[in-house]
Amino acid sequence: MTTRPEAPLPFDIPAHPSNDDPRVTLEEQLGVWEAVPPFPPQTEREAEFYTLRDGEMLINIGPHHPSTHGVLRVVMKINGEQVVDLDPVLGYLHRGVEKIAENADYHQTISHLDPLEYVASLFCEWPAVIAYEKLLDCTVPRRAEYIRVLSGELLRISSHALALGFHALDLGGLTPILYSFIERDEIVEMLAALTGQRMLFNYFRIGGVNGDLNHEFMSRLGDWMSRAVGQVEANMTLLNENEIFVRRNRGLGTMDRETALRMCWSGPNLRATGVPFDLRRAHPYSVYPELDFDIPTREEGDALARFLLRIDEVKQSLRIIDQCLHQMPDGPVMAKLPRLLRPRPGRAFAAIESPRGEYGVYAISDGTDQPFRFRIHDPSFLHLQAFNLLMPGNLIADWMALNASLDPIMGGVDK
Amino acid sequence: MDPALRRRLEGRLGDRMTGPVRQRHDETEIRIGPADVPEVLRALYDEPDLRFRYLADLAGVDTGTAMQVVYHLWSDTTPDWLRVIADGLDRDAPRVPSITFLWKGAEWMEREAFDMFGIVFEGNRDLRRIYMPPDYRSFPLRKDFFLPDDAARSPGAGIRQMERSHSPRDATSTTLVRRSKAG
Amino acid sequence: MALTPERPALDTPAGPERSLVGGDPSAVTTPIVVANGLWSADDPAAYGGGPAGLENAHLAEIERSGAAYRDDARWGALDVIPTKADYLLDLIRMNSLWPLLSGLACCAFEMMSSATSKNDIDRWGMFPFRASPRQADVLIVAGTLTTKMAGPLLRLWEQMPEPKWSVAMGDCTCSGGRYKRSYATIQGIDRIMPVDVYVPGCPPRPEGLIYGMMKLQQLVKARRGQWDERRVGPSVPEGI
Amino acid sequence: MTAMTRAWSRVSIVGKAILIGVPALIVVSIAAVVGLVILGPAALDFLAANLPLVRFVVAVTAILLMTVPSAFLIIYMEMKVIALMNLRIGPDRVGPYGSLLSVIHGLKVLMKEDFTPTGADPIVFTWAPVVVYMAAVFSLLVIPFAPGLFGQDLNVGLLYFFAMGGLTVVGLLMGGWSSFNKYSLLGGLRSAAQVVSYEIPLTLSVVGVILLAGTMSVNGIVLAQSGSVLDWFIFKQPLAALIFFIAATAEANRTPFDLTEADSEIVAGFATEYSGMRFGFFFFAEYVNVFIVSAIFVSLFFGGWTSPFDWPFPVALALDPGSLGIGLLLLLAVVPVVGTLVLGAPFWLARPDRPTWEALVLGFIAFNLVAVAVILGWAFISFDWAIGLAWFMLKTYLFVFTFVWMRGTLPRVRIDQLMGFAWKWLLPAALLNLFVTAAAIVVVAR
Repeated sequence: MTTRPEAPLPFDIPAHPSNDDPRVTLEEQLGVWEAVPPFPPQTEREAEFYTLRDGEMLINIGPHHPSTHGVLRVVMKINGEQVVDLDPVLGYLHRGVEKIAENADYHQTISHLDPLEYVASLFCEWPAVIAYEKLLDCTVPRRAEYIRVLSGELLRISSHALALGFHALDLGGLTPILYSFIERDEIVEMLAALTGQRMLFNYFRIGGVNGDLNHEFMSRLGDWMSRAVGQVEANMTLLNENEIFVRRNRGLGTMDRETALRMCWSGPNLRATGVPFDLRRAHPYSVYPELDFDIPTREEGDALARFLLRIDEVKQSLRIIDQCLHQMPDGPVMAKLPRLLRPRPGRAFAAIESPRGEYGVYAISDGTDQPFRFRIHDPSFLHLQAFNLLMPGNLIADWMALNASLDPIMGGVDK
Repeated sequence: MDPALRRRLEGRLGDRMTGPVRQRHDETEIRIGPADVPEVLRALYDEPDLRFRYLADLAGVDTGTAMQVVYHLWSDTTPDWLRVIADGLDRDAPRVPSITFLWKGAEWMEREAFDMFGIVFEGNRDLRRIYMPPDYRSFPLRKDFFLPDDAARSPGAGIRQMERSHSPRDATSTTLVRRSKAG
Repeated sequence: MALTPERPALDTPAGPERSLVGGDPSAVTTPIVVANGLWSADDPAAYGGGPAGLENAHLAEIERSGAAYRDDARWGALDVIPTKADYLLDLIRMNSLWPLLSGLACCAFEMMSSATSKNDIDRWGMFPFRASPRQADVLIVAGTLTTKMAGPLLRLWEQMPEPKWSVAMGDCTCSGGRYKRSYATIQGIDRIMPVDVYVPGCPPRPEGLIYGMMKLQQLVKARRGQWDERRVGPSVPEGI
Repeated sequence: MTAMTRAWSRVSIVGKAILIGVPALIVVSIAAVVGLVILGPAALDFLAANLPLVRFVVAVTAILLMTVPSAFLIIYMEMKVIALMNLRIGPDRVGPYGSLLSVIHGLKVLMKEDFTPTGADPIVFTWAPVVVYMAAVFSLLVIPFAPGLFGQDLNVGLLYFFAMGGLTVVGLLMGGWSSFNKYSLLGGLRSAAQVVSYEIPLTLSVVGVILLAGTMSVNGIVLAQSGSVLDWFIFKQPLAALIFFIAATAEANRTPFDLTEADSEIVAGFATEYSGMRFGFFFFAEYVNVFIVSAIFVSLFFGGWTSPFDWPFPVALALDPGSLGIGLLLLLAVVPVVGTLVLGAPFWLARPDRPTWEALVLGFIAFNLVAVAVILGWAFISFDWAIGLAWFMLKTYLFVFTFVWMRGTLPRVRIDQLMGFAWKWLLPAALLNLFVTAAAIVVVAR
């Protein structure tokens, strides 16, 4: 029941045993670099995983691999081409953002959040500013809220387009990813016209946004919206009618509703299993109650369902952008706030619906100008641990399809 | 802010709480002892008028004097977030029962809390370091773990420099620890 | 790069064992400044004075000092063979730089974007992003390098066959950038591996990466096959 | 001594080659001249005695030299075509429209460091690329490029071709096994399973063609299709052509069957540990295989070098250069000068500020182009082998383009789908095609 009963806690964790493991030194002399079984194993799960039965071998996918979407490392126990079990190893991109945020000013904290989900940076800033506004009891101008929703939905479209393109790339299709990157480049260019940065826009501020809409952004947006629907449709029909693509994804990694909820899934991956859980409706946080859009769900819960659900979400985001442009009121985009923020001691939690699911921030203020505790909750971190459920029994090539359909961003997983 | 939820919580879990129910904005906060975590969370999960079926977040907190484990739950019966704080863990040997029997997805979040704070979740069958390398010696998010003013000028800049120069043993005395006034 | 320290004394007689640049450690810390031959700024002092100074300043001094020949006068007239052959080979290498498909963090997306339709790095022959380090020429370190990833990255660098080059893309890899204070990152990859070209920016635009790769092309051509021994060490001197 | 070894180690590859090669060349040439003077007549008699041996050696050398530029051409074609499919520009810096970039890639790969990883089996590791490349080159021997233009007209040509195709997998398996890398091992075993199971429908689909042609010599099969377009076997054996095309795609390890080097799954497959020129051999062999597969497909089903239609206006240019006598010399002396001046005039008129020598150089280049075009046209209408070669290359590169097109379009299949498709669909279809063809032959013959 308890883990590592032999080790007194918590201060003397045994040093990494692979240094004095005789097998390791031998293999290093041979020049072999592979998943070395930890010796002795620290937990029951580790001991179970690293004991090989006959016919099985360990293969090490990552941390540098073309289709791991970053620096994810997965140790696979395979029998021939069939994956028996696998053990994801994280932390190759752990940058200590929480600790840095606890040592930074409230305003500086927001800029440190951008590189977490570097595909959808604005969604990392959003929960933080909402939590700080709760701590400060300040109200945001409605125009600022509309601008947040507008830029956020634009970024959601680009993130989903990239996810679909990489899904095709990991299955061996070369072309769709470039078509997705055309969309993504157009969107990030117009957001760069709005925010000043191309990828890590440090745009949201506590109590509003950094700047009002400008002419270049509006002209680029109108130019793009005039042909966005057609382009999205065309890019998607590259894939969702391809027989090879459909046959490789249908029935792969099927997840049911109850298990998905117990695995703390959220976002498109959860909605693809049939649960209509979308924080924009389940726990409204901005002007989303005033907007009219649907929550697409699918019942299959397999990789193909996740793929098709993202296509539906892109169409809904286009609807939301259209409404924002029509309903946006005039007025200021920043609330009146002091330069140096010292909120009252208290705790605040805020969560938003990012392209990958529930992105949350839990902030504790102790009255100083720095957050006392800053906790980041990332959805892909929780999606990744479903590998142990979905993967065994499938082939190695299926892991790439499954990983691409879950669409993790390692910057957010490894904080 | 949902007063009905407050009444329901006090009626159902009044004896377990170690403090009053706090409510602010759209959040409701209760505090319990670490030993009561399984019972309280199972009750919150199963009660037909509570139905907190979705675990939004699991966070460890080091207040400088004690450790806390904070659970955020979501339910379709209330517009509030429910925050359950398991308070008063010993800072030298923090232990709390695991909740992987309710939410299997909490396994990695508990691993993260163990990696960052050294909190031991009894019942988690895979409690390893998840972010830092296995031979890492200290817990970065504790309040007695200090960041260097300029890492470039720190001793032994390069691979794995931080756990050598900034483990709790080498750190300065714990009088410098920021203690939370928020409690 | 603008603040270069005083160059090492080049008039010291070059012994038979002394290689080109790697003689004294101070030479390694001296950045190789490749003048801008692509476009000229209004201020003639900016970017090395525009197309005028196409020659590699640092190596030009070495050639003028007479230490440019690896084996000084042992071959006599036959020196033509290695020198000119390497010059030709460098012209070939310059036009076919296969990057390693190694994205670490945010910059990886701008690296991919530099290979896509809008700004097509395939035009310079840099497109086939090889997945295996055995077949790659350039290691573009795109993204934050953490202490846990440093070992695998060093292994990749050692697995790449010579001649090989490395490009540090992004502030995190140049100097630590916004994670300078972090407990888990390496403040600049030049602490653990040699770097040929630095591309600052957080992240740099794809055009910036392409400009850096064209600078790398100039570097490959300007070195004329005279390669210093690769050493680990900050290329930016202390005090900057 | 150490000084000499150090100096020698400092010379680059080309320097060493020159330092070794030039004296050796001198010695060999002197020896050759002496040998010819002494025993020239005997050697001539020997060569005349066994002409097939001479023909074989010449053919192998010519084909071995021919594969490299064709591989360069196909690589450039793939880079450019896929770039255009991706809405990119593709290589455009090296050479006109980047046409030299593939050559640059090849030379660079030649100059890279080449090493054997620790733990690998050095002998097998070294010979695997050679086996792959030689299998590709030898299987080109039986392909008729034009009437009378083929390496060897074996009466078991098709069997020889399939045997060589089976030899390729041995090389891939050697490379995958000896690399001491799990990705390489998976890639090698994948290629073994894939190629071995696709050999069977590939061979069975051709049996119908063999029955119709009555011979197994590829040249004989092409001759059996000579005539009108309707004699091509694509119209008599459409199902066999389809099966052959699919199976041949798997044979050549091309998308969507490129599981052996699936770079998004197993990093580079069997070639993961290969660097330098050994990787270059694999790289070339892949594209030579594409050319071979297209060539054999054209030869078996699309009439090889036979032209689809008779030349509309039969031109017979009876030009005997010897009849001109001294006029020929005058022609050779005058025509280049006049042509250069005439063709250079427009350049000079276009921009009078252009220096004259530049206009003359441009005119000379233009004249050379015109002369080459004229000579080729003369050969085209005078020699039937030129016509056949032109048609053959046209058809072949049409199918090479098809392979590139598929690579730019299709995703990759899974290994179990691959094997299931081979054994559940292609093999029964091939057998059905064989039975139907045999029955039809019996019925028609009666």
